[in-house]
Amino acid sequence: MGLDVIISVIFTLALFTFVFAKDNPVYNTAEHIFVAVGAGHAVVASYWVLRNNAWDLLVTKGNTTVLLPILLGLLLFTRYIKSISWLTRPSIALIVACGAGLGLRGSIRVDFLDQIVATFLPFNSIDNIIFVVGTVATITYFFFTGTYTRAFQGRLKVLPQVGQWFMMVAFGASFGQSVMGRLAVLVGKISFLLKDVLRIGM
Amino acid sequence: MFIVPRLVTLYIMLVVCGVIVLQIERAKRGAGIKIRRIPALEAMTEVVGRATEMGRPVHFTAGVGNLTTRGAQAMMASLEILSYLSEMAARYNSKIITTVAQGDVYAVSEEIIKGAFIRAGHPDAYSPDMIRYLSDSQFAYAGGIAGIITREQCVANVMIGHFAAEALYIAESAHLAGAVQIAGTTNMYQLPYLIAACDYVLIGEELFAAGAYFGKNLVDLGALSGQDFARLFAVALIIIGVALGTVGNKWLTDFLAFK
Amino acid sequence: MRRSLPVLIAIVVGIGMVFDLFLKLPLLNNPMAEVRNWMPIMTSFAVIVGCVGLLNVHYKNIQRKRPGWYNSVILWAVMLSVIALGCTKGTRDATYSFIFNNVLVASSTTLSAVGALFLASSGFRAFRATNTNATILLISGALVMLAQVPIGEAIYGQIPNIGNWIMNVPNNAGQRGIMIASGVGFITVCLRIMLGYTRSYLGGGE
Amino acid sequence: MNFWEKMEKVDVRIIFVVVIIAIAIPLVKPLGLPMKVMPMSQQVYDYIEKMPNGSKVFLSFDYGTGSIPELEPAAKAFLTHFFRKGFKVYTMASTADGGMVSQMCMAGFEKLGKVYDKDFITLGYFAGGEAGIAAWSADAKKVFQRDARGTPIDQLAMMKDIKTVKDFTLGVTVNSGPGGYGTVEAWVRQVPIVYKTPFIVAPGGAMVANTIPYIQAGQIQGMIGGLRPSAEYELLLKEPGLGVAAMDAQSAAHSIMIAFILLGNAAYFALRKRPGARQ
Repeated sequence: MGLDVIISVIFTLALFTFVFAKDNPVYNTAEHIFVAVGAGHAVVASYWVLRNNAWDLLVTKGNTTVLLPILLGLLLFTRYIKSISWLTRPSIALIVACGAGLGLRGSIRVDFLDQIVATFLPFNSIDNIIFVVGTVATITYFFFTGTYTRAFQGRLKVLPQVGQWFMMVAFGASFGQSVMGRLAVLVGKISFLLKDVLRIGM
Repeated sequence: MFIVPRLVTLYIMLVVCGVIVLQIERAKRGAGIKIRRIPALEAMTEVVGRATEMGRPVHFTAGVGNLTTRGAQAMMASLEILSYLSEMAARYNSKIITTVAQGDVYAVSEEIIKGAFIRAGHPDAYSPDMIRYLSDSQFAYAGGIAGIITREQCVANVMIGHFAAEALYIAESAHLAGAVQIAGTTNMYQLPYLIAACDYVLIGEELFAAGAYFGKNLVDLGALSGQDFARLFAVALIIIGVALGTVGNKWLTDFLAFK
Repeated sequence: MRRSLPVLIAIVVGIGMVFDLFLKLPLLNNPMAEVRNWMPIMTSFAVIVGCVGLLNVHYKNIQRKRPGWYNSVILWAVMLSVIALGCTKGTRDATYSFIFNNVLVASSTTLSAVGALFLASSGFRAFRATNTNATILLISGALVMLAQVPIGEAIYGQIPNIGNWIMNVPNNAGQRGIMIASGVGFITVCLRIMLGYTRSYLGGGE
Repeated sequence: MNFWEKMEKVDVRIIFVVVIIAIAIPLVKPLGLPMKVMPMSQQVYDYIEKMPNGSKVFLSFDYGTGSIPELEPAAKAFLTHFFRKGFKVYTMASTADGGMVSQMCMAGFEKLGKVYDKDFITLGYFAGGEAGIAAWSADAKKVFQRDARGTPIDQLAMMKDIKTVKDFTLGVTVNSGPGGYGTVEAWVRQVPIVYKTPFIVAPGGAMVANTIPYIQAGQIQGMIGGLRPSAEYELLLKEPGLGVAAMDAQSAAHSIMIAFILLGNAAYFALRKRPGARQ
């Protein structure tokens, strides 16, 4: 058994102790190391992005257009200095606004228009009818204001109710699908402990 | 100048955004928009009342998100709910425990709860012990909450905000402790678990309605009403499109799908 | 100034980015492409800022000798060594890959596996058909689960087709309804940022 | 205390041990249950099979280390198919972890004789999430000044005629939904909609249900969602691998899961009728 397997096993078992005893020292230490490596890797990956996409361009190619994003990025560090922490705001505003703009322009087609058009199914099969009714009913669940809302609370009460059922089927489906993903990790771990470590069932 | 295949998208965008902005502006001028009842939010009042009766605390947590990147929108909406919940708790003289997983959320929660107790006229009832920072790592955080809910015999567990895989563990622990659970998240992957294990759940968008529901946040209220019009527009389009499709007419499909 | 300049930036960049998609106008397209190219740089700084925050929290733990402070010392030592190694030798270095594979991969998969165990215990202790909604959810979930595994087919040959139908018809309808409804919500969130209605992301104070 | 009351109070650790044993048994003694290939996997397989040899495809590793057991089978199945068809493969990652995972995964194919910069390149991690995707789609060389091995991008033969994402015949994301990074939604919003590049998604199981509307709306070409479809894909490739191997253990684990839900509910209904029970 190589050093790699030994270290993997140590971390696997140390973190597994959590299910049998919450808040035990072995788990706590292993978890801190895990967090440290994860965060450290995030810093390293970011460092190389900055080095390749900013520093190299600036120093070796003399490309000065990267100066502005570098400056704005550095300003983010002022959040740790109370008196000038407001200097982070232009940078945050830029990041948030860029994300909002990109999100809005894509979403209008992806989540709204295309989805509406894809629901234009002729009423010629039971599946199509279920589909259209389900989609419309689900949307009506998310009405919050206005006089038509009062209708959905009164005479048309059945619509949001049906919508809720469709959502429950959807959440159930999502749950049923996710179980395999979650169990996959457990299966992988047990398989690792059995086959790579204990060498059973090879 | 205009990219022709994208024009239809542009028109639809202008309609949707236009109606939202219009409603926000109308609400700001006091258009008296009414909001429907939301059971999970209604239950919150009930829960606080019960906490007073039984002399046991309510637990609140906003999850593992932070205020900048991870689930920031949900976290901000959640902290708004915390503000109303703690004000209610202060009014009814019941105990509230808030647990947090992130440094920035801790700082803001402290301000919010302090402010709520002052607004309710009980600044002396506030104690820093009401806010507890547990850990920024998800399972350690969840383990901490499980301990608190069991030890302090919380009458209710309100978990609204951004949750990941730890959501289930918290919900299960609270369920075993017999707490009434009100949950809510915009993270659709965690919603199934919360619905299966909790008594009341705010589904996705309902979370953002809270600000308008409890408070006098007129921009929120207007935005909510604008969104309703946009959704009504979607429903209308679907009904027209389906009707036309059923009789074999495809012009609306062709018009909207033009790209 | 401290608040209005950031809001102005948000308005200009947000609206500019939206119309960048619809207009062929170099005067707009070029600066917007430039702003997009800044994002990898700026968000990389943001990641580092976040990690500095983590170090900061643990520094305070050590300074005040809070319970478990020695773990914070370990965290500092490990994190700084990983950073030093990765930044000097690169991520293709043998030692670096070794740490990544045998500490990070082993630990994160273990924590996910722990999550799976909690899932199993919740299945027994918390997933109760207490009301109509939970009942529908559990039935749909159980059928889809059975459809996922070969044993479902072994029990009843039609199970995969039933699962497939649930996924493609009622689930699809529900998901699409949620998608349209929450898509409008998402659009509103973006719009409020772009038009300066939402400023909370800038933090409190003046 | 009757049977159900005892069940309700059972120590959670007993449940954990039961689950672990249930998974371990089929791993040691596989049952070899047969498995049907579902239409969705067949559709993706056929789509790729019909693409011309030598097509340029990109595959993005958008998952963290915690999702390796679930998503690696899908990534490997795709790559096997791509190489079999003689495609030129460009890999990258929107998460910091994914950058490493992609290199580890490609190292395996390099051992099988695939040549760097002829059959594939690893571009590595790109920062910026959705904005990074948008920037990369518009100008591929701006976001990656160097590949993951430190070679300047202009010196790579495979990058010569790549300008925008339109130069690819197909894009794939293997995706665990990393919040703030390149989620499925972000990819769909920025690539297939804007550039009309065909796109296939391999999401984690939790996201499969949410991704289905995109397929029916024709926004993406298909999906290999989670472990079961990955196993089906391996069967289609006639190369049973990681996915197929775990299926028996999954059968056992799912049966146990459903049994627990049924037992739990039986206990709930049995005890609900008693006075003083919590409703």
